[in-house]
This record gives sequence, C-alpha cells and structure tokens, in this order.
Amino acid sequence: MIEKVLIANRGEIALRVIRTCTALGIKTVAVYSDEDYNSLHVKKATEAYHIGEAAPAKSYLNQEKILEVMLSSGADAVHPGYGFLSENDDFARLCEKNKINFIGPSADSMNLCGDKMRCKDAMLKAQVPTVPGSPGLVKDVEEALKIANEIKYPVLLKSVYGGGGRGIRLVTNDKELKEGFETVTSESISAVGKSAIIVEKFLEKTRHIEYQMCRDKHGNAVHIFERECSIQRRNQKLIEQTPSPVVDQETRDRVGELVVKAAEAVDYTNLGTAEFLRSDDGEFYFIEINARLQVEHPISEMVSGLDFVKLQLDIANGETLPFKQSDLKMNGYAIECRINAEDTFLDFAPSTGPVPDVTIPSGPNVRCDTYLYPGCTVSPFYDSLMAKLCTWGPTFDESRTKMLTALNDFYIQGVETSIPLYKTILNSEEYKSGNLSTDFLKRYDMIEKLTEDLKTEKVEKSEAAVAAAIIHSEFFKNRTQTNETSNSNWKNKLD
Amino acid sequence: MIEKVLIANRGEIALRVIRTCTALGIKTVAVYSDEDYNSLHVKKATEAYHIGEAAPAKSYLNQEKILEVMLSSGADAVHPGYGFLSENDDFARLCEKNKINFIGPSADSMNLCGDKMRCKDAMLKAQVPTVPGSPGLVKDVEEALKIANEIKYPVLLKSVYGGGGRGIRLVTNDKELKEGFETVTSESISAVGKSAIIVEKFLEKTRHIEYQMCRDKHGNAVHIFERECSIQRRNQKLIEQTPSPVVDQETRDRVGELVVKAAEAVDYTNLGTAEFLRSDDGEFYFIEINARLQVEHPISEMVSGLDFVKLQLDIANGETLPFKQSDLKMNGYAIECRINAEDTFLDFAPSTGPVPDVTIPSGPNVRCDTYLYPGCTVSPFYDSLMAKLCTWGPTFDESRTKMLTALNDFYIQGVETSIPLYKTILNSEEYKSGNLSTDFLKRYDMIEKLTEDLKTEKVEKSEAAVAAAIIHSEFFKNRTQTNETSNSNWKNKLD
Amino acid sequence: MDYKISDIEKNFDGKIIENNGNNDYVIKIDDREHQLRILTMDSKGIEFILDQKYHKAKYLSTLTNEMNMVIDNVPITLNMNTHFDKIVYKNSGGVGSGGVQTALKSQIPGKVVSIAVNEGDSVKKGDVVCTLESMKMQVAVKAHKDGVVKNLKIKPTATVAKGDIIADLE
Amino acid sequence: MDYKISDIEKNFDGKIIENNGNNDYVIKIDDREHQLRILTMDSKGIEFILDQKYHKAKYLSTLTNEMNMVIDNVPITLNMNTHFDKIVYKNSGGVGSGGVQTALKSQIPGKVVSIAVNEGDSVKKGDVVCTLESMKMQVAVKAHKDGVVKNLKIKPTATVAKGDIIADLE
Repeated sequence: MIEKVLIANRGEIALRVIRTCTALGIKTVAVYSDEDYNSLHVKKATEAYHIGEAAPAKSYLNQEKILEVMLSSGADAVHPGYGFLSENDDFARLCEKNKINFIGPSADSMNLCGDKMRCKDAMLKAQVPTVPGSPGLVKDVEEALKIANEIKYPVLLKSVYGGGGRGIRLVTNDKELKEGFETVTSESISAVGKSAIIVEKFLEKTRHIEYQMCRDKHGNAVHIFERECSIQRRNQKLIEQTPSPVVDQETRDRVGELVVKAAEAVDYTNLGTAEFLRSDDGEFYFIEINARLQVEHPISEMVSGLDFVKLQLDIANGETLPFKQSDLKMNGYAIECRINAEDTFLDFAPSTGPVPDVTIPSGPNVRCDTYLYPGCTVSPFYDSLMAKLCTWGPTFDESRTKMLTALNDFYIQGVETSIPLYKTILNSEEYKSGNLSTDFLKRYDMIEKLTEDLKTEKVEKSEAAVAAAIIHSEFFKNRTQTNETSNSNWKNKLD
Repeated sequence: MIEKVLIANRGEIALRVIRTCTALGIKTVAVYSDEDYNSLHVKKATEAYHIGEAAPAKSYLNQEKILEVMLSSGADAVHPGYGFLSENDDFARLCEKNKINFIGPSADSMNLCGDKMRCKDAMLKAQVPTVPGSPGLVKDVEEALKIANEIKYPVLLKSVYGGGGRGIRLVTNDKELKEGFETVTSESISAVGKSAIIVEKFLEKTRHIEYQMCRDKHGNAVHIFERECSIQRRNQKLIEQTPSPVVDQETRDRVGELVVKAAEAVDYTNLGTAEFLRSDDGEFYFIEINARLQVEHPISEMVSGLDFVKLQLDIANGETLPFKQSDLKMNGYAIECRINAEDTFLDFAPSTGPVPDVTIPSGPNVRCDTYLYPGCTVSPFYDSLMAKLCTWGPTFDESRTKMLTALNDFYIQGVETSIPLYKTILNSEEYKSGNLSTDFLKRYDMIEKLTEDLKTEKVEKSEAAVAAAIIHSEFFKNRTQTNETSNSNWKNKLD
Repeated sequence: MDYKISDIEKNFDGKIIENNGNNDYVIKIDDREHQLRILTMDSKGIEFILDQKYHKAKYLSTLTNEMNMVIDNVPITLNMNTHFDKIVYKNSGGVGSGGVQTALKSQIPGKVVSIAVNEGDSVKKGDVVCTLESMKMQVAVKAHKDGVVKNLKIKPTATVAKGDIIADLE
Repeated sequence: MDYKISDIEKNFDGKIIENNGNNDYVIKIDDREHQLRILTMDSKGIEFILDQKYHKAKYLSTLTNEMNMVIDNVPITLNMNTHFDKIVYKNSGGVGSGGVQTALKSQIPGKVVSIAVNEGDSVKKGDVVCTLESMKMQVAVKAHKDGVVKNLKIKPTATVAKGDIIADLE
C-alpha cells in the first residue's frame, strides 16, 4: 500500500495530487526549484525538498536528483503529473528498477504509446480506426496515387522529416498529387537532406474528442466518457467540455468500446486518454494516447463523481476496479476554461511577472485548480497555465452561465490573461449551439468579437470610472490641505 | 416571469439567492441596515437600498420600509431567505396584496404551518404520524393516566405555558404520573397563574431527520430525500448530512410518501421542509413544517444536482415541476458544518467583532456559503452563523475526510468559532459509525474530547512555534542594530 | 532562551546556532538541530521551512516575555525568558499575595437585558449577576467568587464589550 | 474637470457638487446628478456606492493627467484635464514633430534564442529581428518600422524584460 508519494511536478497539478493524498492520509513529498521556494505546492506538502535551478532540465527533469529525494525521503511511490517526466519511459523504468511505485502505465506500455508509428500499428491490429492513409512510407508517386484514390481526395502529403507546416501539402486530385509529390520531396531534401513521404486523408471541420480510459493491473478496463476539446489555438486546448454536443449515448458506447480495445492493444494500465479526431461526417479516427493524467481531467471527475487521483492510487496499489462499465453514469454538464498567462492580442504571447492581487472564483459547482495566490509570481520558466476554472450544471446552459459568472469574478493583477476571450466565446451563439471545430477561433472571428466586447464593457463602466477619478482627485486635494486644517472625515478613511 | 428580485435578508443566504439570480440574468435588489454598509450582499447585488438601523425591528423586519423599496426599485418578486420575515404570513399577505411575487408558500398555507396545533390536526387527518399523546389538553389526571397507558410509558407531562425546561416532567409509571401531574400543575400555576397539561410519549435516543419537500402551484409534489440533523446544541443544528445513516431506500420511499401527503395536507407550494423525530426503534414522527428555504439546503443540492433557488423561482413563476419523483436520484454523500461565531468552552456564548483575516476553504466538492471576507465584522445584532461549509464525496468517508481537510484550511481571525469542535466530532468513532442522536455532544463527552485534541494539536506544533519565536526575537534584535550597521539580509525581508 | 507553551508542561530551550545567509539558519531546540529557511517575514508574521516542513505563523501580540501567535491555524501562547524558573517563581509569588481578582468581567460582548443584584448585595460564586443579549441569545454572567457587590458599572439596555468590568466583588 | 477614456470617443465632464459629510456626496457627470457614498478608501483604491450600485476601483498608477484603474475587474485608462481640447492638441503636436519612436522594445519577457540581424543591417517593418523564448514558446520580435539596425542591445541566451529595448531602428 502506498503511504508516501513524491510528486515530481509543480503548479496546480502538484496541488491537485497533494489534495487527494491529504484526504486519504497519504504523506506527500514536494520537490521544488530555485524559482518555487514560495510556491503553494511546497507549502501544502507534508515535506518539501529543493532539487535545483529554475530551468526544468536542472530540476523537474533531473531524474537522478528526483530519485535521490525519493530514496532519502522514504517515498514509496511517485506521481508524475503531466508534462515534465510524466511520459518519459526512461524515468518510469528508473522507478521500477528502484522499487518505487510509478503511478501510471508500465515503462513498456508508455514507450509503445509514445512511438506514433508502432502505436498506430497496434491500433490497426486491434481494429481501432486511425486517420486513413498509407500504412507507412510510400515508396513512389504511383503508390501515393493508388492510396489517394482508395481513401478519396482531398489528401495530405507529409514528409515525416518535416514539421511546423513545412514539407506538407494539401492536394485534391491526381494532377495536384503528382506535382505536390515532387515539391514535398525536394523541399524535404533541401531542408534535411532526405525525404520520406506518407499520405493521409485531409479532414475538414474536425472536432477534437477524447476519451478518458482506465484499466487496472488485472486487465479490467472501462472508459469514463468523452471530452470535447475542439476550441484550440495553435493545437493547444483552451476550452473543454463534457459531454460533447455531438456524442449521443449510442456513439458514446460504440466509440467507448474502441477505447477499451485501444487500452488493451497497448497493455495500458492506470488512467490515460485516447484522443480522436471526429470528421464532419461523424467518423472517429484515433490519433494518440496520452499516457498520464490530463490537464482537463476535472470535468470528467465532475460528471462521473469519481476522484481520478484516488483511482490512480488504487490501481497503482494493484487493486481491482471497483466498478464495471455499466455502473458508470454520466451526470450533468461540465466545462473547463484554461486560464493562461498570455496576451490574446499579441498572438497569445506569454505574459509573466508578479501577481500582487488575485481573486479566485468559488461557489457551488465551481472548481478552480490553481497555484495563484496574492503575492505569487508567474514564472517565465514554466508553462502558461495559471488556473483551470471548471463549472458543473445539470444542464449545459446552467454550466455555461455559471462559467460566465465565475470568469467575471476572476481577477488577476499583473499579467495578461485569456479570461476576456473566454467570456466572448461563451457568450457567442456559435458556442452556445455547440458548433465547435478546431478552427473555431478563426472561423468565427472571435478575436474581433473580443475587441468589440471589451469596448462595450468599458462604455458600461465609464461613469463609475469617472466617479472614482473625481473622488480620487478630491482625496488628494484634501490630503494636501489636511496638513494645515483638520479634516477628520478624510483622515478616517486613510489606512 | 420574475425579472427583478428583492432579497429581504442579509448574510450568506442573501448571497446565495443573488448567486442564482445573477446566473439566470435576473436583477437583484439588496436591502441593508446601518450595520451592513460593507456587507457582501450589498456589493454583489444589482442594486442596494439602505433601509434603517441595525436592530432587526428597524430594518430587516420593517415590512413597510421593505415594501417601499420593492415598489420604488421595481422589483416584481421578493425572496425572504430564512429567519427575519420568511415565515411571517402577514408579510406574505402584504406582498400578495401589492402584486409582488412572494417566493414561498401562500400566506394561508404559511399561517397553517405556523400554528402547531392546527398543523398537527391536519397531519392526523392526512394520516401522517405525529408524536403519540393527547390530541389536545387533558382535563384531569384520569385522562392523563388513560392516555399514558395507551401510548405506553415513559411519557412527558408538559404545561403548554411552560418553556425552557420548566413545567415539564418525565414519568415512567402510574404512580410517578399521579405525583407529576400535581407538581407540574402547581409549578405552572405559581409561574404563570394557570395550568394546561398535555401528555406526550417520551422518545429516547431520537434522531432529527427532515425531508426536503417541493410542490408546484399545479399540485405536483415530490420529496428531495432526507437530511439527518441530529448533532445539535440547545436544539440548534450544528452538523447535517445526507443521506442519513439509518435511512435505506425502502424507508426513504415510505417516509417520502408521507412527506408528499403532508405537503398536500397544508396546500404547501414552493420548497419547504418536513421535520421528523425518529425514535430508536425506527419510527418516524412528524414535528413541524419549515415554510421556507432552509439553512442546510446545500447538502440536498449536492446529492440531487438541483439548484433549489432556481427551483423556487420556477415554481413562483407558475411553472410545472420539470421532474417526477422517479426522475430524482440520490447521488453520493454530503455533509454540512455550520461555522458559528461562538465559544464552545463558554457554553457556546456568542463571539463578535472585527475579522481582520480569513481563509475560506475551497477545492473540488467543497462549497462554502459565507459572508466573511478579510476585514469584515461579525455583528452582535444578527445570528451567529458565519459560514456553511459543505463537502461532497462518492462515499461517506470521502465526504468526511474532505470536510476535515476543509476545516483545517479554514482560518478566521478575531472571533471564536465552532471549527475545533467539528474536527473533534468528525474524527470520533461515534460519528464515523453513524451513531447519532440529538444528545450526541453530551452522550459522547465531545467537549472533553475537544480539550484533549486541542492539547495534542499544540504539542504537535510546539517545535515550530518555538522556531517562529526564536526567529522573531532575532528579527527584533537585528532591527535595532540596523540603525547602526547595514544588515541588508533582514532589511530585504521587511515590508 | 527558555520557552514555555501554555497548557503544555514541557519547557523548550531554543537558540540560533548558525546564520548561513540567504535566509538559511541552523537552530537548536533542546538537543536537536534543525534547518530553517525564511520564505517571507515581516512584523506581522513569518513563513518558513523547518527541516523539510513549511509553517506559517502570525504574530498576534508580543510583550517582552509573552507572545501570542497562530501557527498553521493553531493559536499558541508562548512565555519566554533567559531563565525560566525565576519567572515561574515570581508569578506564583504574585498570585499568592494578590489573591483572586475582585473585578467581575464580561466574557462576551452584549446588551444588558436584566440586572439581578444591587450594590451592597452579597453574592455567592455562581450566582447570576446580570443577563446579556447577543446574537439573539441571552447569556447569564455569574459571580466568579463570593463577595459583596461594589461599583456596579452597568445599566439596563447598555452595551458591554468583552472584558468590560461588570462590578467588583469584595 | 474633463475626462477621456481610452478607446471611447466620448468625453465626460465631472465634478463634486455637494459634500454631505458622513462620506456621502452628490456628483455631476455631464448633465446627470448622482448620489455617491464612499465605503472604504485609501491611496490604492476605493469602494463606493454610486446611486444604488456598488463599485470597486483599484488605482494602479496615477500621473497628473492620466490614471490607470481597474474598476469592477475592467481595466480603464483615464486622461483628465481642466480643459481637454488643449491636451489633445499638444499631444498630436508632439507626435507630429517627433515621428515614430526609433527604439524597438520587447513586448514580452523572455530569453534570447536567436538574433536574425546584425548592426548596420537594413530591415523592413515586419522583419524578424530576434526570437525570444518564454514559457516553452518561441516568439518572434519584429521590426516596428523600416530602418537600419543600430545599438543592438541583446545577446544570445540573455534575458530581456517586457519593455526592454532590443535595438534602435534609424
């Protein structure tokens, strides 16, 4: 039985893990870098150990140092959170070797999930549909033509050595494919000296829908429903919700069965996520497995009533799942907004620095997982996620309006945040009607709408602002006079 | 349709009502006394009107003044909260006369619920069991003897003019009854000049179990499960939970049917509570109806997933209940601790004054309804309830441990609170095993246990306290020296 | 320095033995050494890591020999002196000569609803002297010793604060 | 006094017309009178009830003619002057004579990962001058005008703060 967990992470996810451990009477060991002496995870853990400099490579990614703390603190398990070492199979193996219970899948399973080609192979064998295309590299243009005609145009030609939009081309017929094959080959050779092309079906107006999966060490597996995470910027999720507006119970069950197959195909244990693209015609295509607890897990907790960290600990302890698929019922609607430190108008550029004041929203069915507190600092060394604001309601609209109230209550001084953008999105007709896709922001001109909304907000507050300014001037005028004449009225108001 | 609600209340319940109205886009009108200029309900409402002096009779009970604000602000409905005017049928009638939608039962129904004798009569007719005893006053000792033998000893002899333990006697056989009848009669005559006695069965180890009832204006009624509120001091509830550890589904359904009958018997509309005593042998006896939203409603919201204030508004709007009894499913376990400003060791005497600092617990499945904020004041003019701390869990033990964590996180500077007592209770074996009764505190020596726990806590913190004191001394020693020598290390740490 | 915590028998001997700069200290409490790092500090409180454990203390009031603090939400009163035995001796001497205080103080704030005694009345310990109302509750103030009521300081409907003197019992 | 709020065309004319003591005021904004009661106030902010509505403002920075505040969580910049027209005139005059600033400033804090130009290079508006890394993201800093790179202030792996000058473009 796990009695003391080292959390090899920081920020809100470290706090999340500490919270469940504390409630279960399990001791926690925090680790922290030079940048994190004053972080909440240090303050909330049973014990806290300094492990190095601010740069992740020198601290949160430093496997040897973290192992040293595990051994000296007597921790019998490690929770990797997400990011950092969470999907590093070398680290999982290091823990296994040192008889530390790694709370996650086995090193071998993690390795398989991380290798996209091998993982896709495993899925094809298990009859889990992946994005149609060549099974591997195509050897020449003739093979590419053959596959394109099988899977139907439009298709993408991708050089496996490309990346970031380079060495990739959308083609819609045989003629374009022939030209494109040549261009992509030469681009790739000129860039990296070699070329290797795959063909993949191009999907339009896709949604990102993922399933929470859960499998114990005895082979019992369930899915814990889907999450729709289509609202993104640069492939980073911004807003997630569950259930998805396009997943009915029949679809949930059908795709859910594929998810259980997927977990079995890679011998996955503990909690993880199977990510899918859903095309506009309603087909689901497996993309990849996230072999860890995910950022957006709270919304699945809200609709399932389960504590996922407790579930992780139970599975790591070798326990059998306490429920069958048929025991799990989805209850209500949950939404998550990722509150990032970024400037929407500066192409989502990071915004860092001290946060002198913060007001964290709360109330029934509002959950805010955050490392923020008045006087904290948003560090440039780590990612921009400051808080995960989640709301639940018995209907989608109650969850949505609760989120709007919570976003209005959320005040973070000192850094730019994504809060105003989310207010605009949640108020939009497109969001309300569930018209989601991964290009949502661009498709519906959300940044322009935001500009308008901010102006309206200012107009509404203008009289109050002028009133505050008038009183401020009066205050300073009076303060100057106070030196000579007694003005007890104002004096009383000074702190 | 209700568009603007005046809230004729203050404190946490005013905030509770504002929260739902805001989410639904309904405007809110707060009223406040001299004591409440800086209260949160004033700050969170759409509009706020000053209505008089601190004493309730001059403000929150001032019907004429509140009506004036209703009319001048254009409010079309009034929410009375609990306490103050909430069960005053004159006020309900005043609203009805002025075409203001009173969010609660009709004035007539409220009047009937408030008259204990008439209400008991209505229940007997509807075949809802009440505490066995004389149907009214007994005319002589012979009638008392007859009834006592029918309902079986032990019985209580009560003078209806008594109160606070006077003019009441427990008797266990005919001989004691004869003596007791004489004593109670003479006690009552010497105290108030007259005597009138009723006989009632004495119930031992009773539990206080109540049912949330809900009935629309079209006669559709449901119960929304039970709450057990047995942990009390001086007949004031301290800790509530749902479900009750002694109510199984069969009992829930059976008593629930009585509750629906009770609501029909008094033509109750809107939300209310039917209170029962449950004797140690498992029988339920109706006591009274609370004709309003109750303090402890959040735990029922947690297990039902419903927003009770929204439900109240919908019913007040004349809508039909959106569910049948069979649609309602109880989900998980919820606990409420009433955080009172009182000194446990001074016989729960009130503790009032400024609260310079407060930390309000939060987190998933933790809900804290409170008017507290750093810098607020606990007023001696109003009741001692500062906060309602509620937790939910898929199991009773998860809910309980979550509550313990939240109680540990809760810090209120400046006043004494019931928080330490609740930690002792929630940690006790008697509470864990569901061994509840209205004399819980005395039966299990909880105040003595608390004394022990506080000492243990001090011992655990003693080294850290000594360390803090050592550093404090060093700090002041150094600060004195700083005037002469430069000690930048310490200077940096001064704010 | 010697430290005594109210309600706990044990005395603690504590001192700083090293200041390593950068807010790092080594302190010694009785026979054990501890690592201490200050995170934040001002006149109102301190946050620090003692060995591997975070603590937060608020200083509520400090006199030369007494300090009231709240540490990790637990209120603690510390007495301190360079030689503790002397203080204990002095204090007990003081109590011995002065006896029980004559002033009856209110332990709660409230409004006076009734006064049960007149000046010159004899009361026994536990007798009700007056009744106060606060938060809709009535609370009796009882005599803390036998005595004769002198200097009755309260009037009906007046307001008293916590710690206010109700009367002297001599 | 005249008040101008950035991004809003309209000017506001505002003044106190009565001080009724007890923190109650009557103010006039344009042609309408408003009741104002101060609840709390210090140099950092104010809480007040305007007519029947509560507001909370934090003063972030105040200059003689400009004030940055956050009111009810909405950030607002106010310009104020006894006669607003003059200021507008002066400011536009200033911009006219000075032209666009030469200094290219970083709009984000970050670590320099690469520099795309050398001193003396000609750049066009929109050309990448350097790339910064912050929060695991790479962000390009682009030229805000055409010009020749002078006084390149950054070095690879150095850290720049928001508002730091990257180079002058002349």
